[in-house]
Amino acid sequence: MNFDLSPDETAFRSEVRRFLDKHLPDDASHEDPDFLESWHAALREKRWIGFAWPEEDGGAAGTLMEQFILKQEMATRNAPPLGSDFMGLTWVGPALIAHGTPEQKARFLPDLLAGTSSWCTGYSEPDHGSDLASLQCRAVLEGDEYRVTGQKIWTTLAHEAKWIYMMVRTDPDARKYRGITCLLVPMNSPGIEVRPIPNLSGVTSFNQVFFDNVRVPVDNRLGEEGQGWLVTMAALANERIGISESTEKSDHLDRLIELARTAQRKGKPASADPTVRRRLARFEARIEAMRLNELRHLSARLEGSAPSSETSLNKLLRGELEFEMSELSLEILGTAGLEEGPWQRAALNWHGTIIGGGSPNIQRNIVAERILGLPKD
Amino acid sequence: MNFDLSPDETAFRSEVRRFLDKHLPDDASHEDPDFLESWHAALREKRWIGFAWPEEDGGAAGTLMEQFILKQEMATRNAPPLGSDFMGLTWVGPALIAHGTPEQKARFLPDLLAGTSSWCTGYSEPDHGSDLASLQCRAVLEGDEYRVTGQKIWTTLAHEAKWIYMMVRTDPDARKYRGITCLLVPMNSPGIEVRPIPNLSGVTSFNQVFFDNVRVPVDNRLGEEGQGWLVTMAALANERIGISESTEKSDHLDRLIELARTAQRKGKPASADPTVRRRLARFEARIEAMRLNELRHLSARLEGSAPSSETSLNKLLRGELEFEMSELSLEILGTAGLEEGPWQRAALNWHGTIIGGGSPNIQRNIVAERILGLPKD
Amino acid sequence: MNFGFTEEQQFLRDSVRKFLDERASIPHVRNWIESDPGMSLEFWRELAELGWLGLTIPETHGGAGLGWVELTVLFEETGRSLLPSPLLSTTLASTAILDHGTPDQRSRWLPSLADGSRVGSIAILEPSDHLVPSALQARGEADGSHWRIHGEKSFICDIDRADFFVTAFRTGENDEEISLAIVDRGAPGVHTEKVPCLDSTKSMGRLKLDGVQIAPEAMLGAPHQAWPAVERLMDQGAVAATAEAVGSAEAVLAITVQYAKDRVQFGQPIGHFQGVKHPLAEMHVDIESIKSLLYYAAWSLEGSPAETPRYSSLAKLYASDAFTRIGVDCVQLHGAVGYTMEYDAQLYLKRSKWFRPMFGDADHHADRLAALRGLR
Amino acid sequence: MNFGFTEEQQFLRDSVRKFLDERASIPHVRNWIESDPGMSLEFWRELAELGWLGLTIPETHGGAGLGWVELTVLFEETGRSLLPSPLLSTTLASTAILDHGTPDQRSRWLPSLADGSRVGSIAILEPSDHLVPSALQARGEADGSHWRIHGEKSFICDIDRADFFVTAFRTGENDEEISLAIVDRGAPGVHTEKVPCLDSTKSMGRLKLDGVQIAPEAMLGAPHQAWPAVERLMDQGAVAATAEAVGSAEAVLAITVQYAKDRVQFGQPIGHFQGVKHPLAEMHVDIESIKSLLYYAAWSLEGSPAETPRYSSLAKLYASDAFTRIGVDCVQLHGAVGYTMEYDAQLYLKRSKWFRPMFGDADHHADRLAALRGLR
Repeated sequence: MNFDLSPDETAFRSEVRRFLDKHLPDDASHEDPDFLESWHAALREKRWIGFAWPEEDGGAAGTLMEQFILKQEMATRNAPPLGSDFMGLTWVGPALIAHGTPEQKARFLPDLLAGTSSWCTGYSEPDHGSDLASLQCRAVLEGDEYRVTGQKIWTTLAHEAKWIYMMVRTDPDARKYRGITCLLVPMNSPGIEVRPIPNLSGVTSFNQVFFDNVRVPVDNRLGEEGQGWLVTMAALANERIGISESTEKSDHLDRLIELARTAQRKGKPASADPTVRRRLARFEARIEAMRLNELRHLSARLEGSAPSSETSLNKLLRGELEFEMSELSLEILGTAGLEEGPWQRAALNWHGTIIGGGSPNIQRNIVAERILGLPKD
Repeated sequence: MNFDLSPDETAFRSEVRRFLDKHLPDDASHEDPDFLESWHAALREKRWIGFAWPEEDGGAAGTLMEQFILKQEMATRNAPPLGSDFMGLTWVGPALIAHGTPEQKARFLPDLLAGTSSWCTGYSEPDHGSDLASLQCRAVLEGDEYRVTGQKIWTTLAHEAKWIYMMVRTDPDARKYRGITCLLVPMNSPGIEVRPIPNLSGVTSFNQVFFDNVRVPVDNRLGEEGQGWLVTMAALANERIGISESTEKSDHLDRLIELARTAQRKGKPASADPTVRRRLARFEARIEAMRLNELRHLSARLEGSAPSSETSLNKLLRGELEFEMSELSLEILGTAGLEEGPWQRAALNWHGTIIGGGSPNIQRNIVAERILGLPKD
Repeated sequence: MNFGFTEEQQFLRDSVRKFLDERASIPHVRNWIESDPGMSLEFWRELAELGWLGLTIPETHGGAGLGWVELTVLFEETGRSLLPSPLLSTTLASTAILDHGTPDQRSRWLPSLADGSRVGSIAILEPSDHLVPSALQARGEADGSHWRIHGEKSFICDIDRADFFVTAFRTGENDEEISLAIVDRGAPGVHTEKVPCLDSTKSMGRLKLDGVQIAPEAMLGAPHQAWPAVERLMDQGAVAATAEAVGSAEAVLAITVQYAKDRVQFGQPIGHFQGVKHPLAEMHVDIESIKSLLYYAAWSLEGSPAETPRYSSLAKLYASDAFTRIGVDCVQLHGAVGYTMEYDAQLYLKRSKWFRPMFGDADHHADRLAALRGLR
Repeated sequence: MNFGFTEEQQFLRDSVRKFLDERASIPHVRNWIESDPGMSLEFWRELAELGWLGLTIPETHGGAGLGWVELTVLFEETGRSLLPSPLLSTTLASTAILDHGTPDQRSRWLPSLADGSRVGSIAILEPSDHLVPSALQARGEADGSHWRIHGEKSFICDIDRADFFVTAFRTGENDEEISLAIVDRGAPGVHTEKVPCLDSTKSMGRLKLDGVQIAPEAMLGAPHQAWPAVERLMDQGAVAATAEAVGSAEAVLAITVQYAKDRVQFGQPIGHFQGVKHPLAEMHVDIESIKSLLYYAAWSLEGSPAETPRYSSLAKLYASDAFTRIGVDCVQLHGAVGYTMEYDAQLYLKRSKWFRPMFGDADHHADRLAALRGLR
């Protein structure tokens, strides 16, 4: 057990810090297009947009530990993401690298790295939210085209994306995960209709996507027919370093502490109330546990262990923290907490972030069944 | 809605108060045999030991509302129970009154009222804790005797009782509740063995009882063969007024508040900490809710509604209160809370009181399935 | 002694429910809150005709002459429908005039409140949000037989709908020298501002008072001595809001129970899983417990006023904690759809956020209960 | 950077575990705690021979010269077995001498602690149970080059087993003028009293000091300046106790998981029901999270001492809350048998009660963390 960085790691951290000093001004705005353009240009030059990708695919072949150091330094400095096409870089790129033909790589990877692509991913379907094995969106091969008919739901950013990476059923008779195939489909294909799903605050990031006899050239199939599940699992296994969640909660805690210090509650600063202080301390314990859980998981991965269900731990911790921290912010605000404002919006909108990774009950099942070996539902 | 007592009810309350003034000295000890003898003698004269029983069976035919008033006044004055044989008066008496032959009533009821009986009840069996329908303790009729063979567990006070009221299976082929029969068996019958089950503090109130070919005269059968379930349900339906639990928790809260006032915690009285005060206030809210839930339930019963699963509500509230209140007492005591003492013993021993009425998960199932109509497990 | 509702009360509940189910179902409510003024004025006039606006106003003043138990029934049902209306505000205003007004004031104000031609609200809290006398900084200066009020009032319900505000202000140097008066919306120096509220079925705002002149006949009760009246008004508000919360909580529980029965996942209705059914069972336990406390608190307002502070605090404390949890859990138990605008659970979640701080949050009432026990 | 255990550390864990499984299984532990002196003296000698008593004592003084990460491994495993022994006490005593003693003091005390011929403990807290300098009222009066201590010390682990006590006492008028000394059990004026403890696998008691004379060579560190040493000792105690708690919590979770797999009710193993499996999953989440905090805190003791106060508090805070809940839930999930003497879950429940207040309870550490953030 040793939390000091090795000389190589220290050198890499210095390189990252120099990069950030140079390309990330203190006053940089994540909404400023000029800044973002120069930020992405600098990253491209470093080949850091596909940081973990092989060099022949345009990446920097960064190790897990380097990824961790890069992400941590970026988080500390509140840097914008490495690229603009989050879904494409996270899901589509790794799947292409593992299973794409040379032609497919040449066709799609450069756009991903250039930041000119915008992908969404189609996994969930109505009535089969968390149960991918039973997906029903159908694709039938006719000549050199698939005809896709069916629906996808909870498709993040589908209303803005140019392409969708989607799982379809090509063999309705095959059991469970067999018979699923992966297709890459332009969102402007005839027969695709996108219906936004506004969330409870009226904001749209989710969509329902309808496919009516959509033609997809067989060249757009990623991997073999019936291997869609394997292709996607390969992308999953190419694990990202999950530092963002604990850093995000840690920032959230800093802001909450600042609120407690400054907001008056019952005639005193909220932080004068030991109930408030102790709740903040308990948040700190769980957030720091999340960060160190991630580190332990990373260490195990560096030692060669397979990705495990331990990531469910932090998802559960995060869910409870989202709820409890947003409640405390509203309690501190008191009656003013029911007027509109940023804390109030956050207190409504966290629900979506929890659902994203599967409901807390699904996470509890994963821990109970896969880790503790308890009987399945 | 009206919480004032009617003139009749007020008159009865005055009668109870006069009785308590006369027969319950302020310094009465529940352990003093002389006091208990005079207390029971006075109750017998009033016919209040079998307060709700019909007059022809030696009772006072008290109404539900009178029972409530009596129990409430007794609880307020911390009176000892109405009789010494709790199990006999609660379970066996009502079952005898509903289903006993004249000979059985004459044989057993006078002893119950005289306080010379001591009964235990045999329902649970190993491996069938909460699932009475599947009980297996077997009774076979041979001539005018049953031969009983099997086991009972969690039999409260079996190591002190003279008689056991027990459910046995007389027809192994009948489904579920049919085929169960009720027997009244002397505990000194040959073939009965009692094995105490010490609890985690080393105290014995539960037992395991083994029956090996125990002979029970057919005259000791209560109700017809195969009607054991009905007999016991009749006793259950003769509902008691459940005032004791909220009164007990209310006393517990008073003592806890006194502890918070007097015990020093981190250099100040524990009650100086708003965290402690607010936890106490939340206990008060739930305890008062329990009391009023009982009253609402009583009101509904007085209006003629059937006994309902609503009693599970207070069992759940009680379980959480037992845990949280005992935890607060130990937290207030601080490190001294790990030395032996009454608060410490209470903090270990409450577990048994929860299990008694079925585990919290069973209670939640009852509420979810019977009241909300959700699917069964 | 009887903890049940009378046949008349049950009839009131049934007829309110039937009317709201027909005329103010959730689709109606969604239409109203998406358009200006966020409610239906036509529906409001119908409520007046049905007599709901004057439920506790004496018959001599055009009301029904009933009590707080009946009001509780009414608010449970309007809460169940999330009805957007100034019913709670105008009821508290009429209660203040009924409890503390002179016969002349009652005759002047109550009939117009009962028939809906006027709407009232209350203006107690200030930006500090603290419910103690010292936190009321709006100040009345004596001006002959009149008072002139300078100050700011916050968190006022139905700011845009009320014709007048029962307003608390300081008239002396000592903390508890508080007075109550009726401030006309149109009086010189009165400035109202609507503030967007997280729960669109409720309307909120603030009031600026710039030397507003108060005539002697607008003063409610004796000057300087209104703090107990303010406390009682907040208790009445806590009872009314808790009644609404009980109805809302029951409604969202019913929606979620139905969803748990209908929604199939992994080959089972999700209500089969204890991870779903047990939280729903706990919600039922909490709602029934809040009802017990609420009904006693409502009865005490007329039947045993000395007990009202304790029981209104017990009810509001329990409900503030529980409804918050119920709102969140019901959205969560719906899975992803719970988070969408389309499903109704989120409307109740927003109401639970509105409810929690109103008329004192959980900590306020917990501290008050501890103080009643002599702990401080 | 590496958050994993080395092969040597893993080997240490495996060998400790194997030895304890064979020689100190729960039936052994039950036998020991039911007889006098509540532990096995023979087993204790074996521990000494295995080198566990001097794990962090330098090799020059007869120890193994390892660090706090190895100690954490050892305590996790003794905690898993609920091993009744003064290992924690004597380790803290040797740590105090190692960290603050002179070369002479080290040479004099450490070898006998490493070989088990002497047992030490620490005596910091007093009846007020408050872990701040002002709460230490035991007072040392200067007596030539000696000190004389008058006072009372409470909540001392292994009072009946220790040959000496590392004792904190006041030597000046200012709050932080605290000194540390080694008080011999047999010295004139020392009175020990054993106090029955709710957890029979632990031994507790108090100490009365009636003018006990302290020679200069018994003083640890410079007089008046020992408060930081006391704080560090309590942090070391918190880390060691949390390591024990992690082992105990894992053990009772494993017992309960097994019970949930074996016990059939209504035709299913009870572990099939989410009402059982979800609490067990939450326990796993908490235990793993405590481990993460604990390992970092243990590493920090030598690797980054400035971070130790924060991380020992984070670990103890989380563990105090979670182990309390785990102890209770595991007994409850067993149903009625969990409540009996016969089943083992209750032994861990009692340990969880012991653990919670030791070396600062949850509120103490939460307040300290808030203070580290500048909140007070």
